[in-house]
Amino acid sequence: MFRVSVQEAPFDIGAEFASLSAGRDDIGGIGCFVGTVRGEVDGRPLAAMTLEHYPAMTERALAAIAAEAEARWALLGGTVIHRFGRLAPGAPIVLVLAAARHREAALAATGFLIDWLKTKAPFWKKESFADGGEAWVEAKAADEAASARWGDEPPRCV
Amino acid sequence: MFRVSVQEAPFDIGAEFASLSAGRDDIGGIGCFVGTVRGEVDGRPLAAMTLEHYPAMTERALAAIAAEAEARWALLGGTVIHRFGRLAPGAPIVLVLAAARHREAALAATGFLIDWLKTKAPFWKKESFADGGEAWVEAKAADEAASARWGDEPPRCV
Amino acid sequence: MTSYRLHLLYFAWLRERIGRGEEEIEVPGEIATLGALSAWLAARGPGYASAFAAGKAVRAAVNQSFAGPEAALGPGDEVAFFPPVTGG
Amino acid sequence: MTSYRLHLLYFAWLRERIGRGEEEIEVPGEIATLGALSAWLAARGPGYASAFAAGKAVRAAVNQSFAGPEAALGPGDEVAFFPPVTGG
Repeated sequence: MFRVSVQEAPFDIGAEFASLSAGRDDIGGIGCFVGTVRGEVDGRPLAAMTLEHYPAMTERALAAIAAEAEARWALLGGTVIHRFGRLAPGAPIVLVLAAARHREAALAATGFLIDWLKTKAPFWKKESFADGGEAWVEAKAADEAASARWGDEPPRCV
Repeated sequence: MFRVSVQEAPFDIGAEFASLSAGRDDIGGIGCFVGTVRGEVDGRPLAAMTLEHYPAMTERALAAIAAEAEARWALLGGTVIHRFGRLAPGAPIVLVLAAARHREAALAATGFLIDWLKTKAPFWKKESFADGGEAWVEAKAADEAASARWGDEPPRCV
Repeated sequence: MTSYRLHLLYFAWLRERIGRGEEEIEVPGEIATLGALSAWLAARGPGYASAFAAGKAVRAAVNQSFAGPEAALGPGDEVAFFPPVTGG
Repeated sequence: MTSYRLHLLYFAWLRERIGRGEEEIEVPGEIATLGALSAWLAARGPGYASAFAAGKAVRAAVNQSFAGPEAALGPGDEVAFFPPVTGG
């Protein structure tokens, strides 16, 4: 089972590891990824990154991505936490944990989860630069390609 | 730069993440793997796993593995902690962290590090079963294959 | 064919161009798909025209599931329009 | 050729079979490689014979670096023998 959370507050990485593995001895490995806000974009200093999301859909989308990971690998549990709101440079944005008997499944599922989060979770990032400018982050072709290597169909425009 | 530690004591996963990213805003992603002691082997309950190592060589071997990861990927830092001594089922054995600007390098380096630790760090695991039996863990062909996909030469017998 | 009501949501730069994040709207009955709806919305005014301008990658969800232009719409549906997602 | 001293270390089941974890040893000068040393050690007694028995995968390090059978040895070297590693 996955724990999924969409939240404005920071997450506690150590507590999430502890909660995932508490009282268990069937786990052999836990893969993890933490994404953080970088302080500059192409050399232009960033003041903050603001994440907007689609509240009625977001948790459901994260749960669907987690369910897909559980269908593809024999996982013993996992965690997906995605933050929204205004985040300072250096702040953590997203946490993925995937536990399995063996490391191959744990690490593959970790990579899959973050790749699909990039293309299938309804979040939008806006960059607020130190010089006062603002810009919505554009989706990257590399992220679509990373997501597509797991076999999903590409998103369609209307 | 990597922090490398060979220790009997448990590690604090949250503190290691915090220490790796403290005061920085150039990191975009941190990949992580934690390996833990499973409570049974082919259905036979385990009382403990004891890790022996080669003290004069171990830290140097871990540093060499970390240096290889830094040569292969543009990492912004990382951590390798490997425990030794007698560990109970559920206990963490090894922690790998790899920080980079982008997730691809962080996750690839994490996978590389744990694969090479399995075949190139001088540790030997002994299983102590609940029924009183003991057995040295045998190296797995799958681990040699996982290590070899990163292009290392196979270890030679004397 | 009678008209029907939809609940519309806009996110990110679509929200900014249209000038609101959500609205209830009465849609002509012949607007039966997501593709037809986005074309119809584009003609509602300059903000909408800018949001749904040709060449812009606009994506959508119907009742909180991603959907393509041929997706069917019906009374009471929640329809969201947004740019390609950039989370993670 | 004169004999020379080596510092030997044994780990895991090699340590258990040989009955000690380390020893200082005087080696004949003609034993010039790791491969020759392991063959020479195997003839020292039943524990050594069992540790270095044919068919067993024994690996080694010279001065804390993994080394193969052709590795050269010299006075004062630290030589470790052990099974394939199983850490991680």
